[in-house]
Amino acid sequence: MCTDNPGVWEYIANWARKHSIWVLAYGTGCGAIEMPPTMTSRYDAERFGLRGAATPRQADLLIVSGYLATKTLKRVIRTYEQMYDPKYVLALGSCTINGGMYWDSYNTIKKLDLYIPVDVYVAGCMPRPEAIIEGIIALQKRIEEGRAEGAKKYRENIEWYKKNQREVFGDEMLPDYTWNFEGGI
Amino acid sequence: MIGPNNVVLIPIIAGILAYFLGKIVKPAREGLTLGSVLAVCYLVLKLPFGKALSYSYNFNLPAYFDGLKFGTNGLSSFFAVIIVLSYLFIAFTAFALVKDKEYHGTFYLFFNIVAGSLLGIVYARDLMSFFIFWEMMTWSSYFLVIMNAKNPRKTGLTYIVLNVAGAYAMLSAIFMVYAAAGSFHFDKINHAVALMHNSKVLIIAVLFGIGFLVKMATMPLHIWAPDAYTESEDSFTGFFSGTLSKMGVYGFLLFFATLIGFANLKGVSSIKDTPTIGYVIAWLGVITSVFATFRAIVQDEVKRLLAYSSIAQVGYIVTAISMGTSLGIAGGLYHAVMHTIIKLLLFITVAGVIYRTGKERFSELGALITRMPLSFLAVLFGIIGLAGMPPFGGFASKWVIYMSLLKSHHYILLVAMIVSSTAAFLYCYKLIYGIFLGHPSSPELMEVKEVPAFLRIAQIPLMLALMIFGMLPGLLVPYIDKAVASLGFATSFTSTDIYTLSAALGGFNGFVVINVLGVIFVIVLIWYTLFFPKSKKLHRLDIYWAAETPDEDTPLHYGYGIGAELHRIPWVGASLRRHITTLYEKVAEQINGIASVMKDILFNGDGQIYMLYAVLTLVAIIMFLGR
Amino acid sequence: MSYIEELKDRLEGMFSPEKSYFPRENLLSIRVSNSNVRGALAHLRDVEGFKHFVMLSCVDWLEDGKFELVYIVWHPEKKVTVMVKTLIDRDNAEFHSLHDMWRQLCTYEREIWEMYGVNFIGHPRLEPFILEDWKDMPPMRRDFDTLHYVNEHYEWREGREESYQPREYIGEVFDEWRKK
Amino acid sequence: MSTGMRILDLIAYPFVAFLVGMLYMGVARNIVGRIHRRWGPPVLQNLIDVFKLYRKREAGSHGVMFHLGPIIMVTGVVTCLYFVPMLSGGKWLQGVSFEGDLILVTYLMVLGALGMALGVGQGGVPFGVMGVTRGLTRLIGLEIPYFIAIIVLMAHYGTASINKIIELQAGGISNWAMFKLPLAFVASLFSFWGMMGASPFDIPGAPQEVASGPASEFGGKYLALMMSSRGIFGFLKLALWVDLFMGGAANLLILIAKTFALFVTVLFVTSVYSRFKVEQAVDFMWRYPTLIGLIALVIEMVR
Repeated sequence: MCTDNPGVWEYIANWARKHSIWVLAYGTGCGAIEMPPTMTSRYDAERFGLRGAATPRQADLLIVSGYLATKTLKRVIRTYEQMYDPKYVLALGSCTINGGMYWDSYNTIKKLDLYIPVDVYVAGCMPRPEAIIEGIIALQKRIEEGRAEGAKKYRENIEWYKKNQREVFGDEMLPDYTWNFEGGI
Repeated sequence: MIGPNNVVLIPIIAGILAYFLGKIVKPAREGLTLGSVLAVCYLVLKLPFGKALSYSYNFNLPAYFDGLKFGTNGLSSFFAVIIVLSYLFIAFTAFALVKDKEYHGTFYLFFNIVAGSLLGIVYARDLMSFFIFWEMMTWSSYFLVIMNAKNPRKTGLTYIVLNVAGAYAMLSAIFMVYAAAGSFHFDKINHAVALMHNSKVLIIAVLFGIGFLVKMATMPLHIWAPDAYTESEDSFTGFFSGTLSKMGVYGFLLFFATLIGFANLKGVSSIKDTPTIGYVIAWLGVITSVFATFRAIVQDEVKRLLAYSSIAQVGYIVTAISMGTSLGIAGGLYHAVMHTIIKLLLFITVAGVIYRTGKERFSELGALITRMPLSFLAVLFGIIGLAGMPPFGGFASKWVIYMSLLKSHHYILLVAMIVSSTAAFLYCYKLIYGIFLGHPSSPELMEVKEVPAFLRIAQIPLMLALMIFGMLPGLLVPYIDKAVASLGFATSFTSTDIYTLSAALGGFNGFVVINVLGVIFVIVLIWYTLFFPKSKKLHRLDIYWAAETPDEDTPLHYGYGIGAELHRIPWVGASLRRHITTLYEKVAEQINGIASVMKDILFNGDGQIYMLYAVLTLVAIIMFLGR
Repeated sequence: MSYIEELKDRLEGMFSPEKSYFPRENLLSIRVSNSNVRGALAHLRDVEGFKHFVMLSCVDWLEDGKFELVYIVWHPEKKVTVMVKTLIDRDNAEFHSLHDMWRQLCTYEREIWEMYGVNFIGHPRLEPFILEDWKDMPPMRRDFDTLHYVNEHYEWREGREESYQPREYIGEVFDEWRKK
Repeated sequence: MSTGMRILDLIAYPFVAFLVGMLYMGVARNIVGRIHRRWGPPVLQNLIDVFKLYRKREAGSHGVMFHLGPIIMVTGVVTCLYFVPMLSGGKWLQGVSFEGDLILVTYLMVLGALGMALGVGQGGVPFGVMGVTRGLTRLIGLEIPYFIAIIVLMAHYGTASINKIIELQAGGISNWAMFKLPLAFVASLFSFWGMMGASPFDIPGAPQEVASGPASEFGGKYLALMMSSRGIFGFLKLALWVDLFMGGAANLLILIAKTFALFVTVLFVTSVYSRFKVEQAVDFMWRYPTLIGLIALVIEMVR
């Protein structure tokens, strides 16, 4: 099971990833309340293989639900960096797209994809569970086609992302041990 | 030929010499100790195992006293081997840890004397020398306890009071036996006891029992043990908990199995083909192990946890041997060996850790695995044995004890024993986590070095021994059989080769177990290492912390938290809140009150009343002499 | 004459409020001088029995150069709310802390200090509470230009340029409300 | 049977357990979904999850013990599996069960958990250690009814070897221990319920309280190994109970039928409960199941 060979293994792996997405629902804003109906009996997202993950280490999909203050953005970035490749991000609500109703708020970021790579945006204020499931299906399509490579993108353009993060955080940056590693076991 | 009588003298003389020569040249103490250790090891291991020999000092004595008799048989050789080997390992530990303490000289003096007196106890063949060496052990270990104690007055007092009380209970029993048998010699006693009246047998048994239960720290006579084990000199504690407590086992077996004889005790009264007193003592042992286990879990001091755990483990031995069945005694002996090995290993390692870090609480230690990997491995082996888990030796001994209880139909006892042996996992995990895993409680823990070389010399053979006894559980069987035979029991193991251990209801093959484990482990490890991407080396603080960023002084070590749930479990919490010493204190208060009242009545300073006492005493004496 | 009107008379007699009216029924708003705030609140709590402290809020009257601190207390039995207001100076704004009367005032005052820069004298811990490493002026002051701050700190997404000014829409409503 | 077939048999042993166990877990998720009036995931869902986890491109390690923890876990579980005969009578799928006995199996069941606990300890997440502590505390409660039950079994059949116990139950349903010793079976069923980690005894890995407890810092390949060993362990326990109380199984179909029956009964009971606190769990286990077990024990003693 060597991982650095594309082809049939990778194809099967993408199929498996598509059908088993473990969700880390990061309840930053009003979108957090849309998660329970999405997962439970009414809209049963588990039939697509979705499942709640307890910690970033186990999660594949980070759902950023709603506006991000600079304070919560820090947590989101640390969480995202603690997840393991392959990892996807699904951003809910117009707040994560362009600030939404917090368009001129002094501590709410306007574009999430400046700070972490986002796979799927779900517009709306707030998107209903149907919309979230729609977004998840779109994500599944991307995974199947092998285009959901956010982790690779983040690794390659790390300087650019760190520059944008530094513009927001100033000199209170996160410690760097979550993203640059040396050695291994 | 050099017999036991001389072997006993070697460490004692070596100790006394060491004390005085050491005043001139300090290393002489280590040198003499090493010499006596090696000599004793050579001589004891050279003695034929399990062959009954006897020697005696026949200097001219009054007629009623027929010499100090020494000798050996299966049981004596069994325990003598335990003693000399732990003497060896503890001596090595002491070389490393005691060298720059101010009580250097006295330590080696009393340490050697203790070793000698232990040998004297197991080789004694008459009650007089047995008692002499017993007292010697008690007193010299007393000095080793108070030598380094934080609270020497309380610790030493409880220790000495309880042990001396036990010893004098023994002494009175000895005189009762002498009055009946007319001799101190072991061979003459058995017949005399057989002829005795039941009540007298019972009294003797109870008195002897008290003496040995104190040494085995069985409830309710255990209160000296936690303090004494915790506060005695670190390098000696292993000997204390591993070997001195086994003297209680030896004495118990000697007196109850050969001198008094379980047959005679059954004659008094018996439950389910077990002597009633044995049954009661068995329950005492189980209760001890259960409560000591629960108490061990909630401790914060490392050595105190180990102290309570050894009380619990010796509780198993008490239960097993007091059944009076062949398999039970075999299990007790097996567990005695295993417990000695495990406790030596753990106490030596912990002594090294305390010596290196200077901290002795779980809440102050942590994350030492990167600094002292060998000690981590030692403690890992130790706890696998302590929890009685395959594939190591601890499992075999526990297995024999379970089988003995199943065979003699003491199911409720077995269930109670399961409670404590299941709860033991908790303190085992607390021991290894609190010291070696998790996060360092203070930054300077990350600079400590591995334990000294002498300790490593002691650790490695002990770990190997645990592994070998786990792989070849049948290895000890012939020796145990010899020891049991010398107590007049038939062998009870049905296994023939050294790979398997099988008795009453079943059996298992330790060799297969450890091989299956090893093979699967290696296969999985290879598969895992070759066919998967290397994992990233994560930073210590790169953990899931609810998306927060912990910094260096965030309290992340959970060392003391383990076992906090126990206080909330209704029955266990209640047992943890109460302590038996409070009961003793209440009793003492009452006695104080009564005594003061009596004093006011009797000694009221009136001369005539005193005269009356004198006259009454005189009359009483005359009446008794008159008969 | 209902309880709340008696209360209004009593308070006017005792604390001589500059302004007192009923914004709605069962809600009494009095504005007292700085020195009378503690007295008024203590009277309401201990004598009248307004046990429950609802909240402390702050209004920025930029045009008058004043901050208005609003202490809201509630009477659990009578179901009556009283707003005790006081005006403090806007530049070097400071007021004495009342955290000894209701312990939850610690949090409220800390927040007001962080958001408006009102310095509460005698407060145990005035330290950053909601904002992390905030360096600009207190953001809830009305002269803090959020749009300017956003323009220089954040990047707009294309398509958001023709954003309207909310002031134009709520403007006249705002003005006539201020006249009241 | 030839040596080659024997080796093949031994190699196949854990994989059979893995596949069946994983399928059972998938079925369990689906059934729970139906109970919630949902569709629920497909039956193969857990196998897909494990495969996905094995194919994660990254994993992080906190040190050697962290790396070895899951390996020791799967080692202990598979070793334990080898001492539990899946099939009885024939030659196939018996592992090395004739080399060990019931007490050995009982202790081997804990070995994997211990290795896991060491890994968690070096992971350094307090949540993980809390989970381990909860698990070990819960164990104090669970083991008592279980041990009472097996003591009753060993006392009744006069042997500790699992194979002999199966043989002695041969000959018709009426000889099964679950009908001969019903009280012991009920008592053991309670601790089986707890050992399956089903609610209300899913205390150690509570996601809402301690962030999935021991597993909290493990991801990627480590989590995959943990999930596999969990599947094997689940089937191990089912097979053990079938051996001890339901007369073993002659061939694979009977085995699957019996284990599935046991599994579904426990599942239906558990899928409607909420979670105990750990002290409540221990207290519960020490009250009613222990009482039932002791009654069975006393009956056995007076018999």
